[in-house]
Amino acid sequence: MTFMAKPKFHHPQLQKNALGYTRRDYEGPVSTLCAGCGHDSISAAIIRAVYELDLPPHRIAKLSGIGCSSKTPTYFLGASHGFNSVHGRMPSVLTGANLANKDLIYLGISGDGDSASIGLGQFAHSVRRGVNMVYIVANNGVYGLTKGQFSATSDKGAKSKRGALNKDEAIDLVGMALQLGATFVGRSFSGDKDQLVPLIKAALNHKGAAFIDCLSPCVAFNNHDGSTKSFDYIREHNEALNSLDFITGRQEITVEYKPGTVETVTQHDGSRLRLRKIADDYDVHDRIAALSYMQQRAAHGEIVTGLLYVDPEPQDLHAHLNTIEQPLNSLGTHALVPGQTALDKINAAFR
Amino acid sequence: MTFMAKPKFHHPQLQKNALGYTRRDYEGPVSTLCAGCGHDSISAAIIRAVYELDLPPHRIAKLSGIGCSSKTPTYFLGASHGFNSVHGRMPSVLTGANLANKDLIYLGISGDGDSASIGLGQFAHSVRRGVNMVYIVANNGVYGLTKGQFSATSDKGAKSKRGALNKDEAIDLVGMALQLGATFVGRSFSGDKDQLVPLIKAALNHKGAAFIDCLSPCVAFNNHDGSTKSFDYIREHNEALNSLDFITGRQEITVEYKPGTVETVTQHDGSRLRLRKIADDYDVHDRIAALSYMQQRAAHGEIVTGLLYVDPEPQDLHAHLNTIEQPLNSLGTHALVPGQTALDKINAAFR
Amino acid sequence: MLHKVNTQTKIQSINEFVIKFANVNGSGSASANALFAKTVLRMGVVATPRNIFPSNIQGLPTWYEVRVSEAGHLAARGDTCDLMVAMNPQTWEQDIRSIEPGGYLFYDNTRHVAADQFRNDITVIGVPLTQMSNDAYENPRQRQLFKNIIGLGALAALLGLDTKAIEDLFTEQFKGKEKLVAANVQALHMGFDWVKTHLDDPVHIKVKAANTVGDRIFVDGNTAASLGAVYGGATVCAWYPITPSSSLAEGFANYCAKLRVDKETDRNKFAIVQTEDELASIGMVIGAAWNGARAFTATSGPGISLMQEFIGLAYFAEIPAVIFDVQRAGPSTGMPTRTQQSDIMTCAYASHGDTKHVLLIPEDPYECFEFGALAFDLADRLQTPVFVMLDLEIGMNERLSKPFQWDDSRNLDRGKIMTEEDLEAGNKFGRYLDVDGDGIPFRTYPGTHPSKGAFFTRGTSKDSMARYSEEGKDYQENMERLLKKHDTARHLVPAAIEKRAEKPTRFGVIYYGSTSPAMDEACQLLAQSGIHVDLLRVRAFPFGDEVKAFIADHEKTFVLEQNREGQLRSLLINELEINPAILVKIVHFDGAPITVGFVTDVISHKISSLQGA
Amino acid sequence: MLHKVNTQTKIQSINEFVIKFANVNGSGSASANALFAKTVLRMGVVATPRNIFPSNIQGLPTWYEVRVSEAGHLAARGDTCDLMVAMNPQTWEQDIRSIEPGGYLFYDNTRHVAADQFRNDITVIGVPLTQMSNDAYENPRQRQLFKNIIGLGALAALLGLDTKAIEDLFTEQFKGKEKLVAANVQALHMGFDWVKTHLDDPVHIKVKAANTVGDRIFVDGNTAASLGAVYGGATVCAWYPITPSSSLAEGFANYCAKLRVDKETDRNKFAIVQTEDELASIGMVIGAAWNGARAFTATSGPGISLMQEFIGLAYFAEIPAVIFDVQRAGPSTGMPTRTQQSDIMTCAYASHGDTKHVLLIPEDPYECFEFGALAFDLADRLQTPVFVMLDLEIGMNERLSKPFQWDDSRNLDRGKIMTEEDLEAGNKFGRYLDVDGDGIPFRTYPGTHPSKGAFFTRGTSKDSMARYSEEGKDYQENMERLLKKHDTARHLVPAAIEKRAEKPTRFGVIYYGSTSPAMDEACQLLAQSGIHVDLLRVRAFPFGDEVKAFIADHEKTFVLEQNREGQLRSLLINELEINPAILVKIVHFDGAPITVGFVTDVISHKISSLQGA
Ligand SMILES: Cc1ncc(C[n+]2csc(CCOP(=O)(O)OP(=O)(O)O)c2C)c(N)n1
Ligand SMILES: Cc1ncc(C[n+]2csc(CCOP(=O)(O)OP(=O)(O)O)c2C)c(N)n1
Ligand code: SF4
Ligand code: SF4
Ligand SMILES: [Mg+2]
Ligand SMILES: [Mg+2]
Repeated sequence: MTFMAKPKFHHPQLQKNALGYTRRDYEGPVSTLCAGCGHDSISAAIIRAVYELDLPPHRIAKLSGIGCSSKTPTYFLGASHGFNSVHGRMPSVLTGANLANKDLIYLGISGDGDSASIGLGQFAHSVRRGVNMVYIVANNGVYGLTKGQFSATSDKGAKSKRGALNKDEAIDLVGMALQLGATFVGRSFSGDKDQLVPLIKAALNHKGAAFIDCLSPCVAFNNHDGSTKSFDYIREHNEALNSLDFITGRQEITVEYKPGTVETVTQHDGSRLRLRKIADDYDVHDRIAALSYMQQRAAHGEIVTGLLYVDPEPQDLHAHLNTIEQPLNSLGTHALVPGQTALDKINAAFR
Repeated sequence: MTFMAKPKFHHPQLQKNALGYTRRDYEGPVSTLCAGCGHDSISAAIIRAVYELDLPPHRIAKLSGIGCSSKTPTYFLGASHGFNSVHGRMPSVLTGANLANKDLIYLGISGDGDSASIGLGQFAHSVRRGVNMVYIVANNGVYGLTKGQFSATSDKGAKSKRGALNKDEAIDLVGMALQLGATFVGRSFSGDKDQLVPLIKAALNHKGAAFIDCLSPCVAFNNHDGSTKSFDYIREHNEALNSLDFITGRQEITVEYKPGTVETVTQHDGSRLRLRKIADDYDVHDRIAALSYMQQRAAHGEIVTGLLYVDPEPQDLHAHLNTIEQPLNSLGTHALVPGQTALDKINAAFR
Repeated sequence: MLHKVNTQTKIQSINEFVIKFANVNGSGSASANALFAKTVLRMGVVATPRNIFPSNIQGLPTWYEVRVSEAGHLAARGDTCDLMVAMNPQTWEQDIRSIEPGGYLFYDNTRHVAADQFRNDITVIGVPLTQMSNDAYENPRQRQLFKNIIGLGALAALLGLDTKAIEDLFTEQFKGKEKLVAANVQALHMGFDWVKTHLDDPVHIKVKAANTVGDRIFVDGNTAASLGAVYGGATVCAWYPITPSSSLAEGFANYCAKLRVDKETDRNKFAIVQTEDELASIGMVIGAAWNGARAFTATSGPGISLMQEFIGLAYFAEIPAVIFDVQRAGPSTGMPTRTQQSDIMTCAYASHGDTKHVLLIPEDPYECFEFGALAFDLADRLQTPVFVMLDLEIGMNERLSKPFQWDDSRNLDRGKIMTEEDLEAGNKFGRYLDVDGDGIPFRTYPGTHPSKGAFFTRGTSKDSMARYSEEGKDYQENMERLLKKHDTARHLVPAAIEKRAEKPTRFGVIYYGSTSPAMDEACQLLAQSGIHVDLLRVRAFPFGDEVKAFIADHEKTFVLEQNREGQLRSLLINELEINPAILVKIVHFDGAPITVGFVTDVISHKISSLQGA
Repeated sequence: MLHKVNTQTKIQSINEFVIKFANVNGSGSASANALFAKTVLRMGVVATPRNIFPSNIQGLPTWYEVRVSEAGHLAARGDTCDLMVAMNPQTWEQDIRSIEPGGYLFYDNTRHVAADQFRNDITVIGVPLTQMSNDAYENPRQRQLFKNIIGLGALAALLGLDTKAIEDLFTEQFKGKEKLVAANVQALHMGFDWVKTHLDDPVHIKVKAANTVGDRIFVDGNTAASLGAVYGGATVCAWYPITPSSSLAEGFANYCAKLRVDKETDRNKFAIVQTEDELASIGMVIGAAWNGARAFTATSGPGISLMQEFIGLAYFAEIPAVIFDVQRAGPSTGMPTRTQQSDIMTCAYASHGDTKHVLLIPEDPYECFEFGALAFDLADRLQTPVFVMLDLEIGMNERLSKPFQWDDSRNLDRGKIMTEEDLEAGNKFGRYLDVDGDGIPFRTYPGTHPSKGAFFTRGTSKDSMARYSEEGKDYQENMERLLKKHDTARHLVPAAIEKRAEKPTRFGVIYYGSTSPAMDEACQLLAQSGIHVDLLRVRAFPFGDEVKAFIADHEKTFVLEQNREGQLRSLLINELEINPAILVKIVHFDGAPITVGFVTDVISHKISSLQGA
């Protein structure tokens, strides 16, 4: 059960990537989460993904809300700037940061309470604006940090640790993201690194609103019988749609697969997503079909995971706003201040 | 074009309904909205629906947020208590009111800015909790009261009066409501009383979260060419799914239809919704299919209207909370205050 | 037709009067009204208009009040006018009531008005505007629009306006649409000629060309502030529509489209997002500012309330954020189209916990521009939220103002930024280290350096190296440094401006923002009646030493404000440790702009009762 | 084994000492710690515990400090303890440092600790807890849990605790699970016997049975407040989890489940909704209260910030709403598990525009219950939001308190409600008419009468008949009536409580809330050293006349609070028009509860410097 272990790597820590960084350069201070918390596995997956993509850690900005999940950015990519903002509002802070400097990679980490309860509006609006980001919800169906209340992703009928039954309809963030126009939508499980790491890599290379709902059991408050977000429950109900290889523009494809079982999606930047399909008839480019497939399977109690939808030619908010190539935060007096001559004309117009 | 007219009735005002009220008893002070505003037609439809259902006006509570749409409760049902709350927060105020007294009928009026922008979270959560209410969004795709900015229901590519193009994905509140578990979902058009009035009547008799997205053109700021919420555009793209007769438990069904063309849905209270189907294969009880039908048609530029989904056996929030029959606001000292004897026991437990 | 209704001595005046247009909103009267004010200005006479409008789009009463004053007074004079242009039957009675004895009523007499609907002590001028317009035009929209222009022509004849100036304005307005110019000129003369033909110069109020306007510009504060934001180097604007602030953000968009589009690529050097609500607006501003862009939002009271949590974050995490608060009458939704200065306390102490914020308080469009730009320098230097406190009165009314000025040698002051070079050079970086003793630490922008200078920003407590800490000592040191920083701010914000009375006096008056023209004029009037007061116009919080000194210098200081509680007075007492007994609260808070009449009366009363005592 | 490390004169004490348990959170130590405190109480000796815990779930340091005091002192004594139970290697150094000279260190010596890790001036008692537990138990969970009980047994032997009392507590705790009782008893004696066998009574601090507890109860303030809400007739609770307030809402749910389920139908006479955020919580409270139910929410600083807009609505639309604010260290997320009194200003003046709110400030669980119930009567009578200001220190720590009391003849006071009968009888109803001259109008519940009494509630301005109005006069009258209402509140809220010094004095101290035990004890200590101060404990805002009188009675009054700004002092100055010079600010704001040591020192210093001057 590797997913239960604290993020300890079996690989030698000091092997260097193309940039000359070791994996340690992508780590952060020791986590203060509970031993076995799913969130730590997500951190580990992020570290691996960024390391393997040869991204310089300081070119990533990590942003989060409040919650155990939102604490995790402290524990990975110690050389990146991070922002632990306020509860439910990471999306707006991330959007603003992105507006200021389009050249960094924006990684937003949130929880199910943070995104589906208090933050639902900001989640929805950041997605529909097409902010270029990777938005990961570490979804445990519970409020970890405040000690075990139901969150809005708790399934109807799920039982709390104290025995209460949830009566409200669950919010399915994947369904929402699909409806709201996210251009990359995936779901995964903190316990399944093989699926999660390439998904994060693909999302990091996606130039639009990429959303990943990552089931991430809370061992302290939501890992009991009757929970639908426990390790056991997820493993039993997980239905992987596809499995993914992420291939950067530089890499060559070596292994060959039988036709039909593999689909290659080429992204704008030349990187490729190679999908080994498990559910044959699933079309990863059909948003509407994806949504109804999700819902049908959910009605049968299945948790569909994998890459659910991708638009290889997304448009992001900067494209909508037609901003210049240069990051806005790098513009100085000369570029920004029109000066007295312009002001004279303006004054004249007011006479 | 009756829908352009101010709410003036051709029927004699003074005809009495079963309760002995005339239609005038359901009216309010004169509207201060723009002449021709779609919202006034919705008010008129509400007046007619409540009158025809023989509901005593004072047993209805009208609640709203802020906006032109949210002003309308002042202009209908003058004998009802009303609450014009704050922007985007009608749903929580309504939920609280409903908790206090389950015996009134709760009519929530909102706008697209009010519900899809600032109020998206409250909209979503009130729906998923199953609050027994009729939630009507007067949807004009624009901020009327603040003079014409895009709202979150403006379609991608829609043109503002000043010529700006909307770049964000539109939020489809009907799609949201379906996903979030609303037990009654309809869409209509302020210009189509024949469709709207029975829909409101059916919603008023529905004992759960009933949502109606009512397209309601803003003649001041969003009725131009290039708008997808203008009178002309809506009329041209309107695809009615079904037409509805609402029959209370008391009434007899007289007219007979050919089998197959009509479906009768009997609600919990004995009232019946008689749907004359236009789209044959549409199943009004299949939430998932409804959602994907909506989206498919929307992708083809069609605005599907009618009763989109109904659960004839809904459960509401009070059922979830297992509250007593009596309204909570009617309980007095005796019912609520346990007294010193109970306190003695409690004190003892703390020693 | 002219009703001569028992006319008393008529008001006689050249270039000193108040005219008020009573209209229905959405009826197209606004542009004719604006033409009136501009014509007077073009004639070299100061004119100050005020819109009084309802919170609705169409069909309710609105007024446009213009103070014409060769002496240069910009304030609302009082509740009355000298000439009422009564075009709205809904408000007829109150409109008639508000005319000064001896004043004038101008109305459309197409519809018959019974004699008992008038007053005996005013001169009534009826002109058949609707009839003329209906006779001349077919199209209902034209009839409506030209009726207003015919009316303007009639007024021009009555008051002696320069029709040439009006015609010039048409030409400028409809540049390239010559037909429209001609049509308007025709309508104008229709009204003008009717008066000349039918009436015998009944109005003894006149506008005469003069030379009191100078190089001043005629602009509203929101537009000025938005231009300030352009000059202040703002690149990110995140806003949510709300009266009376929307035109500030919209103004920014307009200016950016003109001044900030890269010529070569046709792409934008700015990003403006209309957000889903105010929480998102301030969140984006904070995110952008954290990431090194200058960012702002514009809002009004309800937005300020919604932003509270985020404002506390910006304070504690030390993020520059500029917030324009165009104040309106509160609490709650209050009166969205009425003016007030009632967010002072809420902004100064915004958010839970111990906080204190910087406020800039402009008096007019000129300062809206100036402070609008300055706010960004201050926010960057102080790494904290800065509020620019406008109000509806300043923000949404055009008024004369000094022309905008810019020092081309001025650079954006980005404050204490540690760059890649600094880090490379081995400069010690600790995000919350008070290296200079002014409470202001250095910051780095995200992405600066591959291995140095990264830190974690949070709303929780931390040590000086930005590490999470729940240690009481770390917390307290940090909170005390923030106080020191606030004290540093005292020396950076615009100082209060003092105007000494001609004669020595025991009495001072402190005032701010849109109260300024009423106070200035009242001060003159009071001086004329022998009452002298020294004035201090506060322009920022925290208060500089000059404010404390001014109060110490006077036996009593009146604090004049447009809110119920006397909010600035509370701030003064609380922050400067002033004995409340020497600060006399004077408040005006009914949502109308404060008038000269009010200020003069209340100060003379207070002083005479103090002197009596 | 006992390390005898150059022991100085050992601290000797019976029933007066501080013991501190240093643990790792999530390690199951909490229940053994609580048993310790309860045992002392069962022995009739006052014990006051405090949890110092991190904002995390597992693995970080936590402390449990217990003040044992036969004299009855409940306050935190200071930063040191007499006996440290050091079970957390992470904090070993700071834990050792915090022991008083001559004090004691109790630790688990299973793992060897080098001699230089100790101090020379303390007595060190090592007990092989882990080893004993591992020897006795197989299961890792049992090993962990019973280690704590073995430790308790060892302490019992060292301090002379009554093992019978502990055994009774086991029996009560595990009622019906006799096996567990036996197992715990066994573990207890394992520790007890080890000490008796291996050590020769090294600890000279003892607990001896006494009779100082009386009929007092041991309970935390959040639980007490939640019970107050039950007795106050609250039926609707809408809340969003946030430390340190969650246990208040959860307590309400527990009591409702016990006391408010209809016997016959098994259905609930209450509705509790865990909302999606604080905006929804307060929105639901307002909706429910508008509709005639008693409703409340519980939150902390960040929630208060988010509720600002809605609070303004409730103020202006005059809707009763009860808000429990369990304060924590701000600003922003601050220190969520540390205590402070720093939301006083934010709550008193919550929301934009001119507002003023009612605050109740309990000192202990007894008043949490009392004010918790009273808040609902006051909110209904005043038709306005009422805040109950707890803090983490009161809310989340159990402490001794008078037993709860209820007058069974008391009825819920629903305030001025016009009923169907009243309307039928033709009583004139105008929602905002000040019929009684106290500023409080009548209201009707929705659905009251078929044709009378309906009105429209809004956050915009209105006339006294609740009709929308943008008239300055209507607005101003309404705002002035709200001020009158606030003045009426002065007479309804709990009065401040004065304690005169034994000797006449020029000095007063004003304090409130959780500062109370530290102040009380410090007052005794000061008196012993000849320093006399009169005390006034403020229990509510607006302030009654007694507060003004108290200040007037003293040359200087110290205002003692747990925030940086001296927020209550600001309120006093501002609302009572007090000269700041006579109110001396004393603040303690590092997030730890204020201590007797701090209060004694600071007051004696201030007074001696004042007397020197
Ligand atoms: C405005 C506000 N309200 C409430 C809280 C308290 N709070 C902290 S974390 C949290 C829930 C976190 O849940 P989730 O996002 O699911 O994260 P998890 O801990 O489960 O990973 C809450 C309610 C807060 N910090 N701020
Ligand atoms: C907190 C807050 N922000 C902004 C506003 C300003 N405002 C009033 S109505 C409105 C938009 C209304 O749009 P919509 O709900 O679509 O109603 P419509 O006028 O189009 O019917 C806005 C932004 C406000 N009243 N409160
Ligand atoms: S409480 Fe749950 S979510 Fe939080 S750290 Fe522990 S296991 Fe993870
Ligand atoms: S502005 Fe638009 S929405 Fe508002 S009243 Fe006029 S037409 Fe209706
Ligand atoms: Mg969670
Ligand atoms: Mg709208």
